[in-house]
Amino acid sequence: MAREVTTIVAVCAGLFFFLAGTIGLIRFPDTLSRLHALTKADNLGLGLIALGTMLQAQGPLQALRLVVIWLLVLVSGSAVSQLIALRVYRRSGQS
Amino acid sequence: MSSETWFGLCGAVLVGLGLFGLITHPDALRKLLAFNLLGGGVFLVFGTIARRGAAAGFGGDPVPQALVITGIVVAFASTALAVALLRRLAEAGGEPAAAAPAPLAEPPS
Amino acid sequence: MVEFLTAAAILLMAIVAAGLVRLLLGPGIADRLMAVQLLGTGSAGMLLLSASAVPMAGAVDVALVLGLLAALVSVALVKSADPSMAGEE
Amino acid sequence: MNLSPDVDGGLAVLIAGLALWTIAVRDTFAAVIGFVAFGLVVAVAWMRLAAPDVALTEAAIGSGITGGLLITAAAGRRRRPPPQPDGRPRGIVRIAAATASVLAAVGLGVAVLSLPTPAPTLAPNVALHLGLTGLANPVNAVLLGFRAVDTLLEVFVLLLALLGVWSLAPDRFWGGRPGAAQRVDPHAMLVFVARLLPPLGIVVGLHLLWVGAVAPGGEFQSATVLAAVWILATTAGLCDWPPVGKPRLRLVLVIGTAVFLAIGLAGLVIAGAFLAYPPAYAKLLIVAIELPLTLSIAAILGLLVAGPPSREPRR
Repeated sequence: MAREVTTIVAVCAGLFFFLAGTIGLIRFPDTLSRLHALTKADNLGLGLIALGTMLQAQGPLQALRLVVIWLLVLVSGSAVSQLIALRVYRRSGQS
Repeated sequence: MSSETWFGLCGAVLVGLGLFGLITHPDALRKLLAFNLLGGGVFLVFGTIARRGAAAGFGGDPVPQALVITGIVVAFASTALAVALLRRLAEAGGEPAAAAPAPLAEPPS
Repeated sequence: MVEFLTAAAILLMAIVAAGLVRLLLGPGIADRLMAVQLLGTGSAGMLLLSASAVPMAGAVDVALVLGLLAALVSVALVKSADPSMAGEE
Repeated sequence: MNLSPDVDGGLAVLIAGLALWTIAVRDTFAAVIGFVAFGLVVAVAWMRLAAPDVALTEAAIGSGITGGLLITAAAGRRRRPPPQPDGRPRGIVRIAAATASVLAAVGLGVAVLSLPTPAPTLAPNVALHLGLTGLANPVNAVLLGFRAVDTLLEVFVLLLALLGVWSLAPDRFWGGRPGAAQRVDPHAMLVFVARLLPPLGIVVGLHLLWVGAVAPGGEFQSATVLAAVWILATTAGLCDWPPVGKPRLRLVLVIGTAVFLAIGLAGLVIAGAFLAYPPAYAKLLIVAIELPLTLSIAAILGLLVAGPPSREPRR
């Protein structure tokens, strides 16, 4: 029972971060602020969903794969965000 | 409407869109994109046929699925060859001025 | 639980589909790239949710490959859109 | 409660919308980004169509490295714009093209709606003979067992495409390395990503190959992931593309096909037909084909993205 409740809470929180990130991506006025909104969805949104589904996973191996996916998206997402930010920064410096 | 029918109709729409782009776009790279969309549509129709053939405990008929995998790989190979041809064409041909490129990024305000 | 996870997957799809408005609006490559990044992460999340609602062979591996290849595409995009990082100057 | 038709309808509309945008948008670079997004959603659609093997292939090849290839092509043209042909076709041509396309789409749509019920299927046949291959994944049993000759020809197509790409090189570059020389700051973020992801990618790639016998995965998906991390590492300047004249590279490119062909011909002698496997050794032989084949396909895919040799070989 506790497992189910934790799953529901974690997935709902993950969806909340995705929603917030999307609203930010649509509504924020400039590229860097939108990037800031996006990273929340990427890191926390997927992380919480992975946490929630991990509790429903069959066996530890499946759960481990979910952790790997989250870490992968965490690392690549943050690195790509850095690259985008660097690009926007350099271009604004040029013009 | 069942789910595989949705994707089958979607595949038909993609074939139409891809065909239109292939005929009307003057730019060869855009023709290549359209060609890939057309291929994607054909594959989705195959997927519909595979899903309808679900039997014997499989989620779909594995034979069309294997054909689609082959198709995706061959589509990539032909796209790569076409890209190399386009580059060579650009190197060999004269280069009149093209339309101005769109802005890369909006500067932070 | 199955209903909840399925509903969550649908909701997530609707959310990231809404994020594609940024793909339409642009205005720059960076903004469009962000919409695709969100779509990639959201698709991975959606696969995880629907795979834990109804067990699907391979769904987690597809999510894994999506995450890995989305990173490659983003790197290619950022690098090739910016001549100063393309190592040709 | 059954929500799945709603999900699928939404996905189908999303796919069609992204395709429309890819065709309609003016900027080529934006169109390529639209195509990558299209590939991501199509991969999810394949999962919904109960075809996880195809979903993996689409995610890896259809969206992933095709996207990377087209992005690089579009970026090269941005720096050096290509000759423009004489403008868009006139109104009458566009109307005729639109009519033809709509007719094709409607015809195909009607065909989809009038598919016969019960649907013809080969699934029971595959299930019946699955035991002969020693594999539990039906799609890979078709690819490497029942229709192995298709897969063999497919690898030939890949090799021919690579030969075609290479033959576009000007004479002075023949035997040299493809791509531009990369000079990247060793402390850059890009290099960090390129150091971090390849080990993980290699593990994922080998995992996909290994589980391919019993679960979704297989040599094409595995090879694509391996090729992707190779492309990433060369993009970041951590390693360089090999000179295309190198004998060891040539060996890697053909070893998969050579082993495949050798085992196929051996089947002619031992089991009485080309590519027939003696049942007792079927699984062993399929694994013996898969390993070198993965290596070859990964090398071919990477070099297809790299393009023709573009630097003079060192004498």
